[in-house]
Amino acid sequence: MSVTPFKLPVVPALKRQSYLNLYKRGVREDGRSIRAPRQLEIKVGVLEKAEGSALVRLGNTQVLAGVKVEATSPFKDTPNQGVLVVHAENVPLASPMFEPGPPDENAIELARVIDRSLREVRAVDLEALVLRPGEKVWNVWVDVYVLDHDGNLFDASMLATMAALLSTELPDFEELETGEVVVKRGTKGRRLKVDHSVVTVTTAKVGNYIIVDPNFEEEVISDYRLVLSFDENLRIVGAQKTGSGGMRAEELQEAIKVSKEASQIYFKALEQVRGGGK
Amino acid sequence: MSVTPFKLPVVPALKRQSYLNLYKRGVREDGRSIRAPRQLEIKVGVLEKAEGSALVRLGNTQVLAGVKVEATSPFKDTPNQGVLVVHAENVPLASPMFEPGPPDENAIELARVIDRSLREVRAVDLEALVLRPGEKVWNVWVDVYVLDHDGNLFDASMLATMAALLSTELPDFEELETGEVVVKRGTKGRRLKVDHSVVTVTTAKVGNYIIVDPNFEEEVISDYRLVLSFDENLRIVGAQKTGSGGMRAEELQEAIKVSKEASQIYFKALEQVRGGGK
Amino acid sequence: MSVTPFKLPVVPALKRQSYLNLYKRGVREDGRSIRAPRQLEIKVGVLEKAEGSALVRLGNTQVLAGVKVEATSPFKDTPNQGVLVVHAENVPLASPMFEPGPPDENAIELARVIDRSLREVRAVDLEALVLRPGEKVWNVWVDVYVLDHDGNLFDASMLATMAALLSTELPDFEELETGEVVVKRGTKGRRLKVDHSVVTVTTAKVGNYIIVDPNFEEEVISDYRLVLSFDENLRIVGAQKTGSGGMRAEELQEAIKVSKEASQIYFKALEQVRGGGK
Amino acid sequence: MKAKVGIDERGLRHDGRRPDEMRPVSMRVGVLANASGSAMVEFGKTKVLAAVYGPREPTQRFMVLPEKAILRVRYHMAPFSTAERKNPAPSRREVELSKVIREALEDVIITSEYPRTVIDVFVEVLQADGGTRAAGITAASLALADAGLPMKALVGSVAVGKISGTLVLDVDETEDSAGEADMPVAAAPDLGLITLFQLNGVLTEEEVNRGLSMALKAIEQLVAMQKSVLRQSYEVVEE
Amino acid sequence: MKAKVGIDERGLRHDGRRPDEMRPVSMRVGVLANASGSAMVEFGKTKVLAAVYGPREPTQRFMVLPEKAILRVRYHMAPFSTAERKNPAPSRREVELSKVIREALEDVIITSEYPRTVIDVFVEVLQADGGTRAAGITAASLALADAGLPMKALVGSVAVGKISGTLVLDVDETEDSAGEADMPVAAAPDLGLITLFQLNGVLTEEEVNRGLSMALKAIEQLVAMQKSVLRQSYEVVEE
Amino acid sequence: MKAKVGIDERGLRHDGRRPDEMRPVSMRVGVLANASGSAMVEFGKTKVLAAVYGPREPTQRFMVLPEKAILRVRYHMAPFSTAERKNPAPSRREVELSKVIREALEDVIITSEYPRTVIDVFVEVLQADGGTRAAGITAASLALADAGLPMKALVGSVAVGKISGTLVLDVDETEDSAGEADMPVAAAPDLGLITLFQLNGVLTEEEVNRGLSMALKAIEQLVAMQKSVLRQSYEVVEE
Repeated sequence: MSVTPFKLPVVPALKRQSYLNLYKRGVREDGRSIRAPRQLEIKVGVLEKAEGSALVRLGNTQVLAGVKVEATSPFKDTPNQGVLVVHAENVPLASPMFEPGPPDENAIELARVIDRSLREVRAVDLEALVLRPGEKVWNVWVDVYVLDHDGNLFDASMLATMAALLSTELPDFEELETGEVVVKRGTKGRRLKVDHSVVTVTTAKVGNYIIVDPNFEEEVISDYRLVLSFDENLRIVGAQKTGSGGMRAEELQEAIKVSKEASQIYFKALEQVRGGGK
Repeated sequence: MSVTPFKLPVVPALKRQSYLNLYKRGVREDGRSIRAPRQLEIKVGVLEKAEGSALVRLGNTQVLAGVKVEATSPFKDTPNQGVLVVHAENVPLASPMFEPGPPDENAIELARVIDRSLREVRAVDLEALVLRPGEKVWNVWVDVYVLDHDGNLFDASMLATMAALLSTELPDFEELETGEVVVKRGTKGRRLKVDHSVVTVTTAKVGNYIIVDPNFEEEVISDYRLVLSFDENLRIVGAQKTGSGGMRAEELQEAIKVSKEASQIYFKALEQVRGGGK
Repeated sequence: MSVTPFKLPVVPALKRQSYLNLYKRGVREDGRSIRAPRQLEIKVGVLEKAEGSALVRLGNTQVLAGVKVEATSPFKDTPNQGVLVVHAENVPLASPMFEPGPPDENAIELARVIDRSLREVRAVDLEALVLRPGEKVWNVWVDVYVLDHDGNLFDASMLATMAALLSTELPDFEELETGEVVVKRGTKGRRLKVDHSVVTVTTAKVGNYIIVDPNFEEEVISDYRLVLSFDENLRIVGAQKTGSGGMRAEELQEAIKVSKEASQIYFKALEQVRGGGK
Repeated sequence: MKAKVGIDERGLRHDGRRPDEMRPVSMRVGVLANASGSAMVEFGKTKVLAAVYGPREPTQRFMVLPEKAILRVRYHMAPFSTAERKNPAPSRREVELSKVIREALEDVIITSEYPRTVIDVFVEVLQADGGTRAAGITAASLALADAGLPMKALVGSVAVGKISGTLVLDVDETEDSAGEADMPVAAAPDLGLITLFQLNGVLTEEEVNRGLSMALKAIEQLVAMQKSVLRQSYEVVEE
Repeated sequence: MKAKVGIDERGLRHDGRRPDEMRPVSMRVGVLANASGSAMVEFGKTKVLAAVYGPREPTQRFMVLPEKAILRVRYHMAPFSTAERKNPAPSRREVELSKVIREALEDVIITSEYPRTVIDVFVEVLQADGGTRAAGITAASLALADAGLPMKALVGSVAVGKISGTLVLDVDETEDSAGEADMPVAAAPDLGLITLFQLNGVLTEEEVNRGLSMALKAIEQLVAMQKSVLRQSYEVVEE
Repeated sequence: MKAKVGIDERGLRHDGRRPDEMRPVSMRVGVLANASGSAMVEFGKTKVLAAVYGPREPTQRFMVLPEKAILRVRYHMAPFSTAERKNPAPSRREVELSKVIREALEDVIITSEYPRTVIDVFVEVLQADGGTRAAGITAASLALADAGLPMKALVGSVAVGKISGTLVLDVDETEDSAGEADMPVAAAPDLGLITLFQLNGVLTEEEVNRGLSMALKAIEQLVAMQKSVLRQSYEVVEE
């Protein structure tokens, strides 16, 4: 069951008002524009033993994504495709609100929005993940690990996912006579084929303003957030309104424009990863 | 662990007394005899996409049963038999007392009593469910879905189960070279072979009276209920006392006679389903 | 998550002092020395239908261990070895502190300490558990069932495990043409090959004393317990400090000496089982 | 396969509908005796039942808010609702849909009238043929109204899809599995507010805006139908 | 196989028993130190241990009744109790049996003496050879008495089966798996009340009545044995 | 394979270390913004992150002690931390390690200053290359200090192994899987107390004592490093 959040911290009315006063002048508490994301830093290859990894800092939000692959049987209806699975966990060290246990609705929504956005645009070439047609394929696991939650987990997690995938090198493997596949851990065979870059841009509606990349307090005082996914051609490859406030049609139109602009910063950062990775 | 129910509604003493006063005159609040079940309505084929389905209304109690089949491997000790599984859920929309989650002891008891009664008398011909001897058989799932609980879930659920089975048409299937079986959903191959009709009749002991087909309030004020299963030859093919009150031997004898009589109404309704189904 | 125990009974200060006064004189409430375990009784073959079984009483502590075997596929990295699994349950009838449900951290720690001690010294000959090399091996399940908890579950459970293994007779089996293995339950083929005897000796630090085989109250007032595993050559084949009090290096040295001595009583009891078993 | 479910030379869909045409819609309220409110909604073969219980005391005492009622929503599929039997344990999809359906309804209920209570909405998919969340939201909104809960507005919902390059309304399962995009929308037309908005698939900005208009127009009709069904039910009660 | 376990020419069963003969029964009380009350009951190779804790405070505060104690019962099989190792997680069968065992005991305990408390009964099957619920109820009733809880009467239990057309008492596992019917009965003879009644299999009305008589007669003997065991245990305590 | 990871003719290990040499150790504190305290510790490729929350109110009201804070510890491995992806559900190993890590820290925290509260310690293994519990305890102790909680002493931890008959310090995964014994130790040198002690494998009494000395000596250095890292962090804060 989904339950109205009843443990969110209360943001004092005065604080809320000071945020709105700043927005009126087009800026945020940290000086950036209401249309700009926070300081972004992407480090790839932060884990030596994972097939791919990336640590993303977006302001104080930190997300680590790790990629592991394993040889598996393909799905019956897609015998000549590998499998991509995105899993997200809100690790309890990331926020006083997170609790140990299986992923809750927020973590599941996060993983599913990322997963859908990658899937629809075929960001990862699944056909290139076949080890033995119809029998053995790579299963690529992306585990999104939120380490420090200061808002906008969607954008940070999508960037971490993309950067980790871009940094992924598939290990060598050996086929036994029995047909079994033994993965040679620690080896670096070839790069994962990533055909498209996808980013999400999250805007929040606070008061009468649409702001880009909300921090945690801004999320709490927002009416709703809108997560829009784009590919490098700026097609919309996914969308998710999250939060219970209602949205006007014209707000959607404005959010699309604002988000397209902001997406350039994210794409640029991913380009650097792609460039630097080889 | 099984726990004394501690959340049952309280039926006022006055209400209880008014029930007993009516019983003394041989009747119930709704005018029927203490020996008669409530108004019964059975609709089959209410779902187009399930292999079989039936909606049963017994007074205000509503139970929906759906049948799904899938190709599976037989059990090792019965290589030439299909599999019949009955599963019941007390969906939370059916009663303020039901909560979301896996089936509780009442739903499990319900499913198991139905399952045993069908199994013992071989109501469904399991030998007719073999697709490839020793390797592939039909698994027939009956899912009992209680939609509105106003007492006597046993009788309503058993009727829904029987009617859904009687309406079941097995789909066509195709055997691949690999030996796998592909079910052609949406096709109608042949009818499920149902050899026997089974009904349960539930009586409740309230005060000094044995009444047939108790509604929810009557269940709450009863000492115990006795669920007796019969086949069309009126053999007793299952029994379950439920509720913590003690039963006298002579009460059992009376209940058997009363239930045999009442079973005729249920059998007649099933006959109509069988007749109309062909 | 592991949580500070917050439901332990409180032992009155007076009681604690009376324990310490006795220790000063080298004795315990029941007259035994601070270095001696309680009265020990081991009965094997207490269950006719299990492949092996033993009931151990250590003072008021009672532990029952049962051995069941089943034919299974070996692990990929050990194709020519059987499998030994130790599982422990703190059955709720054993203590007011135990609750129904899956094993908690204490039961898991108990099983894992026993399992590690057996594994490291190869107490059970796993190579002798192969039915068909690379394909079918015996899986030997030891289920440790704590029936009455008056302290020192480690020593009692390890003794019950060893005695049950020593009493285990593997059933005959039949290989079908399909390659499947059918176990002939109730038959007695040959004895399980147990190459080494392993015991644990648990000491507790109470006040300034190191005492052997604490009862439940002594456990509650202890700073920590130290579980040391020995094989018959008195090599140390496992160790686990349990409880949150700190231990001094010289206490460890003393505990090793004390435990080696006390282990002789346990080994003698196991020798009798081994002797009587044939 | 895509050809089959696309748009034919007459501009019609695989089941004969025009692109902007919904499947036959059926709505009934008060279908369950125990629930505070209930409704059954069908979009073609998709059949969804919704029931409301409450406002009532929470089962867990800490699950309350001092200033308003808490809303709990469960979207659940019956095991027999799908082609292959669905395991009754909640899937990740059901968890996500429960969340977005809750958010689609939350702000139209005047929960401030019932502090420290819980309102439960149970959505059961009895037959799934595409559009189950849309039918579910439409049914839940009806059930809330049937329960007599004070609401700012009614909410209707429908999905817009894209098939062979054409935007189409109310995709069924066949179209959904062959389509290029699926964009479910819920809205309260009387407030001018979109309460659910998702997109699974690839669309241009122009298509998003055009699809949204299609959806909002259809939702207006759905809400009109909701009102008419509720009016009839009140009349029956008053008689 | 059925022939083997049927009734032979002398009218005896596969293990030499007459149709109305129970397996050797053993009962012991006070077998556990921690429990408020405990008992071990054996019907042939079937061995069941029962323990009672309470009346005590509930672990969850809301799980109480203002006018009486709540009874909680767990029937559980040890993993080594069965031919193939049993997974220790509770099966659907164990859930159902916990319920019917609770109901078989609930009304003989005078729970009104302990409002707002919980009485826990744990039934552990150590070896299963048919009749585990019957032995379990018999053990649980003894353990409740051993705990000194006020009871209206003792409860005994036994199952009647039908093998090759003959009604037989106290079926073991071999007979159960080959038989045509299994009818477990629990009763409090001193009250003249049947507290558990189930039938798995096919019987005529006459057979049900005759089987019930067989069971009740045997239960009278079981309860006599319970009383004697409890009397001895009290005497030991008093010495 | 054992030959490869043993001790070579120069007396060095497979990665060139001397038997009593640790891998490069890195410690950082205050690495997370939300947590009350946090630390990242690396032993070679082993990377562990620890965070502390609290003292705070317990989520379940009954989970308190009237005279001191309760400590809750979770040791957890990230799915990508191991060679084969680890299922994120807690394994039996993680349950045991959470317990021994809690016990290794419990008595150095002055919990009596915060009665009726809970202190949470979350240990996340980001990369596992042997010695994760040791690095985890070292990180948790740092995080507790970083949170400003009153502590009697700092705790450091390291494992001693036995490879080809030689005792070696701080075994990595390669050595662990080929070794004869693994003996993790945690201690608070300032108190002269060992707070965690485990042995998996076979050792003589003499080896246990010698190994313990090796571990305690290394732990003294780890604690010195902890103090220096904390001092620097305080200075940064004070500036």
